[in-house]
Amino acid sequence: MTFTGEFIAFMALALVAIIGGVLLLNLNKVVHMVVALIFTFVSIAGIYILLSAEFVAAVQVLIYSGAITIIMLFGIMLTKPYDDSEAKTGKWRKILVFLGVVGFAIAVYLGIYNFDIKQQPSTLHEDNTMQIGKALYTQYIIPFEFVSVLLLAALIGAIILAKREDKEADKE
Amino acid sequence: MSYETFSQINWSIMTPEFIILGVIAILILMDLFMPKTLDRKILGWIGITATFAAMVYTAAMAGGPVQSILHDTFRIDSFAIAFKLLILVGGALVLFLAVSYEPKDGVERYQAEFYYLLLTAMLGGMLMTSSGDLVTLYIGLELLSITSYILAGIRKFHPQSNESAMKYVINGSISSAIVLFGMSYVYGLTGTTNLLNIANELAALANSNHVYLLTIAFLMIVIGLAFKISAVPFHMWAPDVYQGAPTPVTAFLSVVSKIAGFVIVIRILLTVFGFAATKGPGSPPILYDMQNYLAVIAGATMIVGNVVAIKQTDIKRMFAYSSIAHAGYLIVAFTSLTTNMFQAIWFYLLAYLLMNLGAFAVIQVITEKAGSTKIAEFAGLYRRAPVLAVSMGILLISLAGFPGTAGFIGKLNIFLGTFYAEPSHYVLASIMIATTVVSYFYYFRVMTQMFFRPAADESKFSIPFGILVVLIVAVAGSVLFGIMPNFAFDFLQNNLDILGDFFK
Amino acid sequence: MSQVPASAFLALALILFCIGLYGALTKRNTVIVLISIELMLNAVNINLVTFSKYGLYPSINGQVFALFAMAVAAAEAAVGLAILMALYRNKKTVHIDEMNEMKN
Amino acid sequence: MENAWLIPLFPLLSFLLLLLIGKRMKEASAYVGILMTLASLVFSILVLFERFQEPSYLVKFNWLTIGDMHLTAGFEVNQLNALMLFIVSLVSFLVHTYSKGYMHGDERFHIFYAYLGLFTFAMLGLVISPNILQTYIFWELVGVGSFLLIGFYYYKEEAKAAAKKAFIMTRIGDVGLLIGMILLFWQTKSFEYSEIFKAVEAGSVSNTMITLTAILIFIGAIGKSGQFPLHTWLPDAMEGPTPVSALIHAATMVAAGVYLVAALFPVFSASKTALLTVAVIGGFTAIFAASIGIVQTDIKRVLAYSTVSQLGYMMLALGSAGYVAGVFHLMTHAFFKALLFLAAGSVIHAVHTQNIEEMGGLWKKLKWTAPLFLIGTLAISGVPGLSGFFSKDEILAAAWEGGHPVLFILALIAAFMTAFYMFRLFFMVFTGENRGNQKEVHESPSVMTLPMLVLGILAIVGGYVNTPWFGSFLGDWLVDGNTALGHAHIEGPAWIMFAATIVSLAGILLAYLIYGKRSIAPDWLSGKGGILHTILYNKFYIDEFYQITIVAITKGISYFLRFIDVFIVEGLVKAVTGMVQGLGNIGSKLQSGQVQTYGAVAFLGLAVLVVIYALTGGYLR
Amino acid sequence: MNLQSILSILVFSPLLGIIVLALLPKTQEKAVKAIGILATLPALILSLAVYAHFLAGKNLSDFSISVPWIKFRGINAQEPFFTVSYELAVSGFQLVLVVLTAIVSTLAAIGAAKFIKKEWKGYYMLFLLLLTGMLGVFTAENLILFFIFFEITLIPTFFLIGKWGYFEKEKAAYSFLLYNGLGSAVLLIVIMILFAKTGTSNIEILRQMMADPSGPLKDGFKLGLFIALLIAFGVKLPIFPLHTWMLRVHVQAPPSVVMIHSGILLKIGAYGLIRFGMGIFPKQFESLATLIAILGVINLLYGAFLAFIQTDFKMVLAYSSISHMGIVLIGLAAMNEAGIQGAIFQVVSHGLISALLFFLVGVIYERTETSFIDKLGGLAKGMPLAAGFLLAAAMASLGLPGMSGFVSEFMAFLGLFKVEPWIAAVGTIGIIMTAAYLLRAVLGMTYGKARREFDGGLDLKGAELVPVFVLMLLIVLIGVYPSVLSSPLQATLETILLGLGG
Repeated sequence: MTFTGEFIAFMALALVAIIGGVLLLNLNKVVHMVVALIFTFVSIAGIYILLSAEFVAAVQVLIYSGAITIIMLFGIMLTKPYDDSEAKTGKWRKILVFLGVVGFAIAVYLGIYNFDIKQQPSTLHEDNTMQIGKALYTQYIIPFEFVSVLLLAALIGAIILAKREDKEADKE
Repeated sequence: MSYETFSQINWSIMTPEFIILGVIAILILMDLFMPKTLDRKILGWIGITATFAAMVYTAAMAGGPVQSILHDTFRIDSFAIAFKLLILVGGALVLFLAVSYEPKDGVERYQAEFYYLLLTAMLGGMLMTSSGDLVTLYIGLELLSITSYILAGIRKFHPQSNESAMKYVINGSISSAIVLFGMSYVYGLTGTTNLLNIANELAALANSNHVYLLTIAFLMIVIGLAFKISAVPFHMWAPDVYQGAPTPVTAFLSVVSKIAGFVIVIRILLTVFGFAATKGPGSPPILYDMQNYLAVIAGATMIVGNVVAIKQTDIKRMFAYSSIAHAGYLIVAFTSLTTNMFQAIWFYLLAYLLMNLGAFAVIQVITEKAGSTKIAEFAGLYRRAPVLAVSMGILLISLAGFPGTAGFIGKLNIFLGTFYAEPSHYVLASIMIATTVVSYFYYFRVMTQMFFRPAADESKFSIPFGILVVLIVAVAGSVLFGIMPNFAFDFLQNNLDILGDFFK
Repeated sequence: MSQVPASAFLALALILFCIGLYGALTKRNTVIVLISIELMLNAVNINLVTFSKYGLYPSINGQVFALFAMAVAAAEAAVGLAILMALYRNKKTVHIDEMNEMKN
Repeated sequence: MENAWLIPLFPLLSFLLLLLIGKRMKEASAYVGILMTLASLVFSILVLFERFQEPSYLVKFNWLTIGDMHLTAGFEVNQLNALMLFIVSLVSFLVHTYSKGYMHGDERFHIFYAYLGLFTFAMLGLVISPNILQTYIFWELVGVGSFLLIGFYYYKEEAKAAAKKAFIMTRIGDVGLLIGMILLFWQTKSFEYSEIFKAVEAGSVSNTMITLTAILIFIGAIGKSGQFPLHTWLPDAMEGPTPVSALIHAATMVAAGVYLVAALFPVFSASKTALLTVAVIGGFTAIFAASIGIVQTDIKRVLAYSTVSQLGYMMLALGSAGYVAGVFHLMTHAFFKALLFLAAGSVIHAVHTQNIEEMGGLWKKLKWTAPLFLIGTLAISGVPGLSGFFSKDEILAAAWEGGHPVLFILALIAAFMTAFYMFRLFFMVFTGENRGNQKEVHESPSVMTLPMLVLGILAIVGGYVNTPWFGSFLGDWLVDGNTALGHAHIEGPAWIMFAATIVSLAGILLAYLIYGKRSIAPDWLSGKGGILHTILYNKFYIDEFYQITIVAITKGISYFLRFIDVFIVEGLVKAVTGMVQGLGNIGSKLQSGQVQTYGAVAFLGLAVLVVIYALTGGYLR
Repeated sequence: MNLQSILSILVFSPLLGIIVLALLPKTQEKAVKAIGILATLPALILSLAVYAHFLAGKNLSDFSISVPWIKFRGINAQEPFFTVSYELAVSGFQLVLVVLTAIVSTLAAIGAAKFIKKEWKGYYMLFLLLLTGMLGVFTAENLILFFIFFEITLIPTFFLIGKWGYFEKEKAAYSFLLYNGLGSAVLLIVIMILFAKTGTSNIEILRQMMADPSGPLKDGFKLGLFIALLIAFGVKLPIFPLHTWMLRVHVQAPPSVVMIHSGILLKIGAYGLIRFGMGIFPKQFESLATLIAILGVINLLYGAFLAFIQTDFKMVLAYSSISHMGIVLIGLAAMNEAGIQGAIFQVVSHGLISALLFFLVGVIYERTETSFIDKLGGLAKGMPLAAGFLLAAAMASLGLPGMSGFVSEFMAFLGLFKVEPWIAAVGTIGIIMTAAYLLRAVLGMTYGKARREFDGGLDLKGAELVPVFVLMLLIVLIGVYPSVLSSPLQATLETILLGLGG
């Protein structure tokens, strides 16, 4: 196996993504976790580029950097900085979940480790955005429209739920 | 897409969805422009009217040919019509409950939102019934789910409501991630999101590695979707969410959302895995191979639902477990994989819809008046409100599956399939019947409270109009379909050739 | 054309999915739980995009699907956070293990 | 004879009539009963006389169809039946009459007569039954009549216990009869006597089967006739009104056992073992009961044990192939024992006690009763010239000829004892000083003494129908050439008659010496409290024995079963429901409210399924 | 009138009463009671009319009706539908049970007017529903229809016990529901397996299908189904060890309900065993005959011994019912005319006798507020009529000739002695024990010293005498002239025996 540039790039990105994920699990401060996660998300965007999905990568960066920023703000806003002592209960749950995750991962990995498909030349990278656009506006127009409904509903929902209002004041 | 191509698309088959969508838009606008002091109930009635219009339109499409637009991302086949009708009926009845719901804990300010979010969730369910594409299915699913999360938490000043929404959202997101993960493998092995194309590709599947991967994907999809139908092992959210959510929303979750869940389960499992060969073309499909796994899930669901329900003291929690149990019965019907499966599931869902919504109507009246959801609040109901008590009695009998009610016919139908299938699922049927007997325990405990116990409080009830409508429909329907099930069967048999349409 | 096999991408997705899952099921801070779920969805997207290029039948559909998934994920996160805020107002906590008012 | 079926119906009519309107009729009820039984008596006499000229008469009709088997009901008149009809209706009529005086003033007077009617109906029905099933039916019905009448004084605990005991103990016997009857049916395919006899004669029934069924049927007779070991109910049955004792527990019902054996005599005689069993049980009972009778102090109990003993005698006769002897003694016994009971009733009526130690010296006060009682006593003791003498002689001859010397000796001893205790009774009641404290003792009204008189006459002359001297008219008629029934008259050695006479006179003499002249102390052999006396007085502790064996075992089984019922059967149920509840508890506990647990359970479910698939069905295979 | 519709009218006539009652205000107590009783009469009259029709020598199949009812989606082109028909018919056996049901129900309705102290309206409505269920059970010609009626009886009974019973009524009601639920669950499985595997649920067709050795089911499988059926009806009958629920019901339920329960509902078990167990699975029944005989003897003795030590008369009667149902099993196990006819006779006879006994217990309880033997005693003084009838009923129960109990007991044993003499011989102990426990209990209550003061007017009076007289009359009638019962049964017996023999 020769070390092509793509391979190195993949290894680097994958490593960053995984390390980010592992840090998410092991860090204690919320801010640190969130920062670690940013690395993960960004490197995932890089992976997308490797997979000739430039548009998706761009969206990834846009959405997640934006979203993560907000989430981070929330996280800091809502929690006391060092108050993340792990609950004493649930130790067994952790162990069980870990075992489950490992078993699951192995079982799935058996299915994918030699998923060796003869790689065909793909044209995805050519006018990637246009291809996506075409697909969206021909085949996927219905789901596309419904996603907008979904986003609208989510927006309204988020607003009514998160809106700060004084219970007493309203009664007057 | 040019205008011509756009206009050539037969958009008329989406009319029911458009009606609902349009009304949602109208409601949003009306809410914005109505003075704050005005009662929003009128919006609810508009929603109900729209639902009925959609229902009529859908019913009118029955008997027609299979029609699909845009690469099957939207299709109208008999399956879609049959289950869309169920969702619409369920949705309409839930709306009746909703307009009779005396808002508290924050809902009072968002009454209009309450109505149109319900309609939106219903819209998601409708979309799911008539999609032949993974993406559409997924979007429909999420449309339903996300609005449901909001609805569960809409009593924003009520800690239990918040908690229930939070639990719902976390579990729901995990489940949808799992489902998507499974779907991604399905996509990977076929390169398309169109269900029928997927089926075609997979019918020739021969590589054992791919079969393995696909089967793993099958399990992920099944478990992920188990969330929607509240089947074991993804059932545990249900009691907490049902308890905390406003009662009409609980009713919605237990009925409409569950119907939609079964729709997606049937759609995906049957088309994708019902054709995916295990050893090359002509070999038995993965679905048959995995029948035992489904059976285990069905058995566990029935046992858990019924057994744990015995311990409940909260009526809504009890009904949550009861709805888990009923999901189990429905999975039994699915597991049998006979040709009468569609009829069995559809009829059982219809029966379940009627009896469960009727029961929730009563629950809503009682719990609102009492301000508590304890079963003990039903004590002496027969004295206080004989109509409510007798109605509830009939509905409980139907839920328990006694003859003379739709619940019984539904169960018969399931048994018929179970025993007809080769090999017959004797164990599964035995579990089903045994747990049914266990269910008598808790259904009749409510009866005991209503009929045998003295009431702590002798005050009478006033029954709101909406509740009355639901009760009449539910009780009359339960009894009618219990005595004359042919009304439903004939409709299905004469107008809707589900089996013939499904794979077209 | 490329030396990086499809299985490597799939494995990465699997690992991230598992990390996300583990986080979602064990972390105590609800915000982190929600983020972990996002991570799971991202893993799914990697899968979709990978199959879009290296699947048995490559097609653009995978990428489109991934975009849909992202949109939905964003909505989900937004709603989740909104609910968390409402909850926080009433209970003054974001610890997931303290949301146990309803049980048994 | 065509109308013989009417005979039982008269008393039935009386029964129904009195049940419905008796309450209003008060003591006029008696007339209904008396009239009806009189009608029966008249018909019976007619039938009896007709029977002298004409052959047997049998009518039957379908009663119950079982598949292709037709069970019939009907009536039959043959020699034995006709004789029994006469005896039963006669005694019944007399008792009906007597009771009018005896029961005078009882508030349930009409009920008494109703019961009497029921009993008489059943007894008459029993004797004209042409098949064993019908016999069984009436057999049970007489039991009920007896039960009701024993328990007539329902408020007395003793009466209640006695009635219950009578019913249950006879039922034990009845079950034997039932089994025997059913077995016989499946062997012969019929319940008809005639069919059964035919089949037995034709040898189509195996010997063992005959023996088995005969013994089973005999168990029925044991129960009804108070033979050992099912005899204990009979003395207790004396709790009933005395006329009842006379009718049921002396003359008719208890003799039904004897009648049954006689009616089925061809079956019994086909099996040596069965006959021997009958003879041994009869002989033993005769002496056994007599020995108890010696020490009893209750006038009715003495008579009761005497009845048991005499019934044993009859069984002994039948068992020794003395068909005629048995039936003959049945008849004479009916007369004199009924007489004795009625007389005893008259005494009790006069002195209001049954304890003979509180009586004495009543000879002068009871001008009619006393001599009649004496006649009865003489007759039962076998004093020559009276009826008992002839029948007893016949039995002794049968026993001797039957080749059972031991049984013959037993019978002789029993005869001695009989004479002794009967005269002990007589002397204690009627002679000597009055030991009681009765102020005024009146003779009974004529409505009571007249029936006694009739019986007294019969007790004297009844024996002359079958004597060694004037010809065995009864025997010839009864047997009528039917070889299955044995000889019409058994010609025993002449010394038997002398021996019998001597034995009975010796008994009387001894009784006179002890109780009449008092020249021998009553406790010369074993005084009160002595071992022998105690054992006899307590009836060999049979009741107590049953109490600690059968009753205790039954109760033990019951309690054991209750233990099973409560702990094992119910316990299993509790275990199952407990398991369901426990599962519910576990499930409910698992529902901890922790949302991550919910997710974890779901995911672990997935993981487990996936891993199972990987390990078994999937890729690794 | 169209003969075919008569059975439907017969079965559903009580529903009319329900409707009328529903419209009647609660406060009209007298009218409620009157209508409750009157509504049972159409069924009684019609059933007697059908009986008269039979006596007139006409064919009972005139009444058969069959209308397609439910069409389940079939499996393939050959069988597009699984049709369940609405099929009612009567054979002689069924007719006898229908008449019995109608009579006992009317009498129980009369009794209820006396024993029930509150909420007559609800009581009678449920009672009439129960009546419809029972009549339906005995006339259904179709397994699924049978099951529907069978389950319909459960719910009203649950309420009747749970609402109008004595102290532990709810527990008893639950016991009843769960045991019977379980029994009917097993039954449902059997029915649905038969239905799914053969495509029909018509009893006649199934009988023919099962008799055909080349039929769709294998022998071993049929045996399994039969055992399941035995369990299902064993709960109802009840067969040891499935009996405990029945004790509670007998003690806790109101007397008028126990009259029905013990008189009719238990008989459904026997009916099912005969009609379906023997009718559809004759070979399987034959292979288990010895086991059934042993079960019968166990039932007989177990019930008898336990009845012997009970202190509550209701418990005595409850165990006595178990014991008497043993005789049904004994008769059936004989597998011959005598046995089966005996079993059927026992079904009818026990129905009448236990109805009478429980009615009397109800009267006594109403007057004295106890049914404990040692708290009563000497009743013959205060209530001679009641005591007399109680004694007579006990005599009938213990198999006194001249009453119905004897005929059935006799035939059952007659039958069994032919095939299993030893088992039968053990069983005869039961006859003695029956006498022992019944006399112990009845004499304990009616004889002896009175334990309490009886004021005047305690005895049976007025309308109370009607049920007592009618029942007693029937008991004696069957006892004296059993052909009245046996002649309608002949055809049924022939069919059953044909199945056993052929």
